[in-house]
Amino acid sequence: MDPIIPILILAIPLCMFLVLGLFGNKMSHPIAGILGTAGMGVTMVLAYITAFTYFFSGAPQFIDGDVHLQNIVFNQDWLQFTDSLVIRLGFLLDPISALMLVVITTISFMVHLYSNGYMRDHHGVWETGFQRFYAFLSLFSFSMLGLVVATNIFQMYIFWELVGASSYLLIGFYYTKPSAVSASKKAFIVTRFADLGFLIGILILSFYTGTFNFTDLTSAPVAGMDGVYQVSGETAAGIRNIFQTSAAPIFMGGSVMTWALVLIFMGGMGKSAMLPLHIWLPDAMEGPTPVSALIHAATMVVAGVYLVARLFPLYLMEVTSLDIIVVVGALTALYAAIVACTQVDIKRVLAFSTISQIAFMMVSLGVARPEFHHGIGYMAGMFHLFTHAMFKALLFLCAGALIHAIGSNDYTDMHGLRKYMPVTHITFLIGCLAIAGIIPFAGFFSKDEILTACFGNSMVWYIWMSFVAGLTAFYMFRLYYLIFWWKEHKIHEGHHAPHDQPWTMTLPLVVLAAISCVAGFVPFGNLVTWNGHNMFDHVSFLTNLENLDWSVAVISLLVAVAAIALATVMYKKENPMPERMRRLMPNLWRWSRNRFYWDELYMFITHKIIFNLICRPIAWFDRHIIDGSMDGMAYLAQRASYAIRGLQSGNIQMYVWVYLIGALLLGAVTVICLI
Amino acid sequence: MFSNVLIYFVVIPLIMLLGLALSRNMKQIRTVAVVGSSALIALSVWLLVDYLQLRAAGETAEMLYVGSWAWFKPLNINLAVGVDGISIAMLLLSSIIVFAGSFASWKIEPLPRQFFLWLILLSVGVFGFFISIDLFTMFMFYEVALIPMYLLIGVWGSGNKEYSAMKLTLMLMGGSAFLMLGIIGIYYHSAPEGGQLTMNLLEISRNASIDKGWQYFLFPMTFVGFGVLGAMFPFHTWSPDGHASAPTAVSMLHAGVLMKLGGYGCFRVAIYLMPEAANDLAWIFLILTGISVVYGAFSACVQTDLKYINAYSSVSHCGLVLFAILMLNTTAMTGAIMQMLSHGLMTALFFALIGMIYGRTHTRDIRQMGGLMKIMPFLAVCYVIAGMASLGLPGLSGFVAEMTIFVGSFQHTDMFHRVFTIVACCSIVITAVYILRVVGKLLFGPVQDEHHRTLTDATWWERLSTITLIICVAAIGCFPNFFSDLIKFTFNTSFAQLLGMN
Amino acid sequence: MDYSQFLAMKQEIGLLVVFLLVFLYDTFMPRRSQGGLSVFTIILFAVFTVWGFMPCMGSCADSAFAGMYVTSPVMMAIKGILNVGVLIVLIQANKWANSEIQIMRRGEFYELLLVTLFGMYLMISARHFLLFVIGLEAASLPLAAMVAFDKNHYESHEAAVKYILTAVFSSAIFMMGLSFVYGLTGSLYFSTIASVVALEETSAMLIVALAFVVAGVGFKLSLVPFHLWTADVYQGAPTSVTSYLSVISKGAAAFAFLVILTQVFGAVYSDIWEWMLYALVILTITVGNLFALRQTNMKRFLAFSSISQAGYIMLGVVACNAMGMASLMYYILVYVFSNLAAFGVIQAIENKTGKVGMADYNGLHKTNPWLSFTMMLAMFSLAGIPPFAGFFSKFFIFTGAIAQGSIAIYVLVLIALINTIVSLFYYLLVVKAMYINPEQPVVGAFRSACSERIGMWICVAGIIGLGIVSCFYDHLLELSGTFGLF
Amino acid sequence: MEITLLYYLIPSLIMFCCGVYGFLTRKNMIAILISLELMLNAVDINFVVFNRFLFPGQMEGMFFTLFAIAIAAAETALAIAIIINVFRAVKGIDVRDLTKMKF
Repeated sequence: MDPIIPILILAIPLCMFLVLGLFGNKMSHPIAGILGTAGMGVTMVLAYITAFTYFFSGAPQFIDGDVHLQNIVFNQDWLQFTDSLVIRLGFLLDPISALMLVVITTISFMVHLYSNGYMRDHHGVWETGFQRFYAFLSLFSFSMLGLVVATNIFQMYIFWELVGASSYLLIGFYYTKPSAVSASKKAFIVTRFADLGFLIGILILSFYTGTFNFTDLTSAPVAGMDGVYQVSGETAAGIRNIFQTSAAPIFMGGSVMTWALVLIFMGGMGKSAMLPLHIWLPDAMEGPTPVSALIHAATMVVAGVYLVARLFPLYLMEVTSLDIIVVVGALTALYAAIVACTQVDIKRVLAFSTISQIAFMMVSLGVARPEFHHGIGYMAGMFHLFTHAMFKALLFLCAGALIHAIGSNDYTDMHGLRKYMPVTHITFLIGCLAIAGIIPFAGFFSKDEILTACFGNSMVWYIWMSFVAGLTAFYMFRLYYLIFWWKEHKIHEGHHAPHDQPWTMTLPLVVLAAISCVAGFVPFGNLVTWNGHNMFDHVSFLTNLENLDWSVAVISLLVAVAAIALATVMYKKENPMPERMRRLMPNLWRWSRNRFYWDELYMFITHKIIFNLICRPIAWFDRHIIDGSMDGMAYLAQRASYAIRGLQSGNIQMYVWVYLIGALLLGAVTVICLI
Repeated sequence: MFSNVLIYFVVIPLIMLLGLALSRNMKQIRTVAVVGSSALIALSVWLLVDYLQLRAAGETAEMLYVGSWAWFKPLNINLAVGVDGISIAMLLLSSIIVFAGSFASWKIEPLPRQFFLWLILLSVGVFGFFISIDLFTMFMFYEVALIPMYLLIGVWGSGNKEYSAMKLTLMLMGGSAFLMLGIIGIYYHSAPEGGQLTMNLLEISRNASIDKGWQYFLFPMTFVGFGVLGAMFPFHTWSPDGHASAPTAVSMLHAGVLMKLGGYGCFRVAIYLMPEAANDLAWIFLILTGISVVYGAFSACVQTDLKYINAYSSVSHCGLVLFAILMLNTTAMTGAIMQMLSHGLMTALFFALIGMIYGRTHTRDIRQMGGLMKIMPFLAVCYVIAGMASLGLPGLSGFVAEMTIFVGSFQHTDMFHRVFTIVACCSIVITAVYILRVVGKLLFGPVQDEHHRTLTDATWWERLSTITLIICVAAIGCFPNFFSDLIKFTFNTSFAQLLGMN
Repeated sequence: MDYSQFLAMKQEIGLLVVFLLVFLYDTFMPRRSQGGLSVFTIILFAVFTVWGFMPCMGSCADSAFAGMYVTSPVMMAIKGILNVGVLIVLIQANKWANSEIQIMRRGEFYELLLVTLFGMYLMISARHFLLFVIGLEAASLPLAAMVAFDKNHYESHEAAVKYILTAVFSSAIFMMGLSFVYGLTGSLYFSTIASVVALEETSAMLIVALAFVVAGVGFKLSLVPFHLWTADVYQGAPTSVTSYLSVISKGAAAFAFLVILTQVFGAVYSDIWEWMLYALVILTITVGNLFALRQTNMKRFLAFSSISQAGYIMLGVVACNAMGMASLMYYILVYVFSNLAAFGVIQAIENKTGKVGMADYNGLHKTNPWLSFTMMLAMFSLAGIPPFAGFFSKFFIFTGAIAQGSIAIYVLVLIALINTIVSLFYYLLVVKAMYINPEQPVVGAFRSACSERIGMWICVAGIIGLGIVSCFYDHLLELSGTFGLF
Repeated sequence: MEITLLYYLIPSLIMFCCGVYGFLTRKNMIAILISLELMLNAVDINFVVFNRFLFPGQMEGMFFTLFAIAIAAAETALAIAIIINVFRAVKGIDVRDLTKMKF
């Protein structure tokens, strides 16, 4: 493949960032908006071309029979550490990166478009910093694209940091708002902490394997073609052998390789907001809503999933690490789902829903085993990543439209909006159906396959995740009803009635809703599998439907429908039932409403323990003990100076006395020492 | 003598001194400063290009442009100069910071002429130090660079300046006392029994005649001696006070260049000449520098004075330099040098910005400031960039340097070293904490003090100063391989023997 | 009698001629020509100084009086160094000597000064203790008169009493020591004593004798604990005399000390006096520094500073080798310039305003930039800051000491080096007073006298040039290689 | 009874110690001066006695004594002159009054 297109995919957003960042202030607002959107549009088209070429051109470097290959389009040395450890900036094309290219550019373009409308008020006045906003969006898109096409783990780490930074900048977009500032800070620091684990994991991995390259870790080169690889379990097994022969067999209860992989997964936990590093994501909703849609729902937060998927063959070698992923994912999914049931802020509900859904993907990867349905979990996770990106972005953009119209984040200020904002209503409903897993919307297929994978692994996880899926349906419809139904909307005096937004905002909603309706039919099993092998013999529009495990599907459908029914009963019309439920389980409600006091716990650890018990004592120690001892030496000299000043008493006889004693001592001591 | 290009690194500042002595008004002073520092930049860039060409042409000598002129002949003390990639990197850094510093002190008051005289005298010392390969000349220039600090801080500083200036000078001179003993000791063991004693670094290392027992004595002397200037725990306490009191350009030069003298010296003298002791005793200093790294970062978290924050951050970052040097492998040491470059530039940038902000708000207490992003967007954006560089954002210099250090250090075969590398890694999180804390309080949020609303953004000379530094920071961050190769080549030639033992 | 042996005493005879001419001029010149006395003395002495550096014509003898007196290029060099110092002192003292109060008696000042210098020459060149004692007394007794020179100042008298009484006590101790040496060896010739000492076993009497000798010479050098007179005398004496005392007298004594210890007691170096000197050096440097820390009178401050400098000079003796000797001479040379620069400034200000307190120097740079600049250079040089000469002299004295090679000497040098930090502190205090202290200047702007300025210029030139221009040290090192002491 | 070296040395030592004791204890400066003379004379005795008893063949000790006597005389003269000056200034010759300069 001609590297020009991949280069452009990365270069256009970067250039947009530089142009808008450096000269944005000189541009008018519309031009900046159009420029940014157009740039992203071009990128999207190029990404589509790339993905299409990869999946469907049938070129030998992309596909070998029914196996999708990995192709390094270009790979440029960036920083050479040692002969073998080199950071390269490259472009790795394989099923998951092609998939991610599509997801990122699509959502990003939609968000760019949407922001043209969102980032001004009802009178058409542009937000301050509009150009900056677009610059940061471009920076984010660039970083995210760089992340997914990384050819080596260090390139991934580089862009990993960059997405973190752009997320920081975008969350703190309203920098005069203290809550936004602290949210951005929190997001950065929590993910930084996770990245520390990632970094240490990379160090351990690279120390033993002597390479950063994904292709050296997980794939074998395909003979006869330069830069073309095939995912190979043997290579991963070879890596495991290296660890077993050269590292200590057990280090604190796990093999060194497990530790390395778990530490790397820790980076993913941070970015993907897994328990207990999830606390930054709800706060990150302080950013503008399009940002939440792009970064904190569809793309950046799934980087952790992507990371695990990227190294999946290695994880397979150490099943313990996969089990850890499952446990973390399952706990997170349940936790987030419970919390989502009681939140008032609609963006927070969506945020917790995101956490929960990402946890679904993690669980899916964690339960995947090649023995069961060609590792269906892997495929399902990626599938869910794709569908979730679409419908969650849709939901967020809808939420943005609502917030833009109402001027508040709380559903208590909304209620009964269905008549006023029909487009938003319908698209939101589609989103809800998709996430709830109602056939034939996108979420149904992906979630169903995740549950199948769980089923194949362990009954416990299957029941657990089914329950969470039910909860998902429940809280999403709770949200839906509370926004659009419940009671009549009360229009405050002097306010306009809320209405649908301009086309720049509704168009993305419609497009994403359409995708959410049909995305479930994409035959993922033949596109994205853990080792590139096709799962199905032949492909048609109904492939996914045909290959459904109906026993699982029916149960999950029933669960979803039941949950939706419950939500309908409870929230469609204003009634005291929710209040009664709350009285029924007051403690659970309180804990859930307060997000199980995680924030308070972190506050306690950071402020009370780290700041007050580590930083302050160290600073005090430095000033008073270390510095004090330096000053103390000076003080001692001064004291000594005063102490001996009596020697110089001014009295001649004293002088002579000292002289005499000195001379005699000099003689006497020498005599004693020598004789 | 004057046919050797390196001499001009000292000659140009000396001419500048003369020019300053003769100049009569502010305009002339500025002209001299700007012309001179531009000439220095031009010279160092030319040197870089020429050096690369020579290397490309297959020149494999350890040092290039070597020259040696007898000075104290009976003692075999020479004015010996020579550079390798590392020195060139340092010269480049110094000239850039002198340039930026000149602009940062565009309106220095009072006594501008004297200020520049001392500043340039300081840079004479710095440049002289980096080009010297004779221990005596090196040490002399080292001290020449130290003493102007006293007056620069004492006269033009702020706050508790007399105390800080005295403390800084005495502590640094205390370090150089150990250093002097170390150097004399090295001199007397520089040649095998009966051979001609020498102060020339290259000859000493070639003779390799310092036996192990003496190395154990002399290595700590020299390492601590230079380590004091490199802000090694527990000899770092001059740094917070000194930086807090120093005027802008002096902080820039001091943190940006002078502290690098410490790291450079540690490696060029202590480790280069006494590799065996370095290998055996590294663990002691690894503990100390490891503490520096984490401890400095933790301390920075609770400071409220901008300069204190940055000073502690320097302790942390410079600790990383010494830490990496002690790893004794090519990658880590390359990282150390890159970290010197990176820290030099970004800390100079920080101090420049802090000086500019302080010049406007007249306070450095972050609790009394806020929302400066609205008031002085240019400075604020630059501050954010500096902060991002400091916490290691890819694309800026801090990241490449730190990663090279971490990866390099982790390649060490010894478990102890690897564990300590992980400890040092932790600093990246703490760094993020204090940087974001400052950025959040200082630049973001609502405006704290209504009087600040009337303040103006940067003037053109301030912009020039900061932009120069930012460009350099970004250049290292975006094209690290260029710098890495420049430095690494040196290790591969001159340190092959040294590294062979590891 | 072979009169050609007097040719060996070229410098002594020259100095006597200068003395006589000054004396005659002072005594017999008519009153109206008296005004030229100072200029006459200075020019005459300058000519003598230059002449002293000229190589000896023909083949000069190198000893006289049956070997009681010897000369050698090294001695010529150290005498030359002293001459330069005296010349600067004379130039700087010009203003003071011609002040209203002193003008009547300035002839005596010059004459006494020249006589003491003669005494120092003898100390340096003596190879027999009789000659040495004569030199020592000739160098110290007239100094008492000079210290008492300022008739109108009570401090001057007090200082003189302290000086004369302690000096005589010290010479009594010294001579007691000599008598023991005589009793042990039967001779007062250096060479004879040395050969006997080398042969015989070390006895307690020899050690006590040596301790007394060290004390006697240490008194002149103001080594701790024989130093207590120093501060009071320096403070009380007229500043010109103080500056003379602090550099010339100390320089001569240091060299003489080196000669005695190496020439006479060289055989018992590592047995006895190496350790004595270790103790003395550490005490001297440390105590001198500690006292200097909190002085507020500039002259007293410099007194303690000179005590600690004497400790550094002693490192050259401790080394007991050619390099140590060269470094010692070089140190003296540099010290002459540095200290005299400081005293020059003090004198200029004292002559103008009568103020010598450190607090009076506050803000001096605003009113008298050049004076403060000179003072700063002097302080930096004394503290050993490059590129000023003091750095080089310190470096070489340490290098010379370490050439001795034992671990103990490393420790000694380390202690000395740590002490340099303390000394740096108090030298910087002066700089701080002049440049940093925010108080209003006490001393108003004034133009110092021409002679003072010439003196200071010479000193500044020396401070800057002596180190960077390497030939001085090289020459001294070459000379001391030929000395053949060790 | 044979008069040996010791018979001379002991009185000389006693003289010397008396001199030191006098110096250290007397208030009057003239008395201190006298004490100093005692010390110097003790030294002179030492030299003469050593020469006479141990090295009878030569005259070095004798000559040294001659010179030492002369020097002592000069010292005394000078000291007296200075003490007179002090007396004029403070109207007293108590050595303990002379402590204006100290520390």
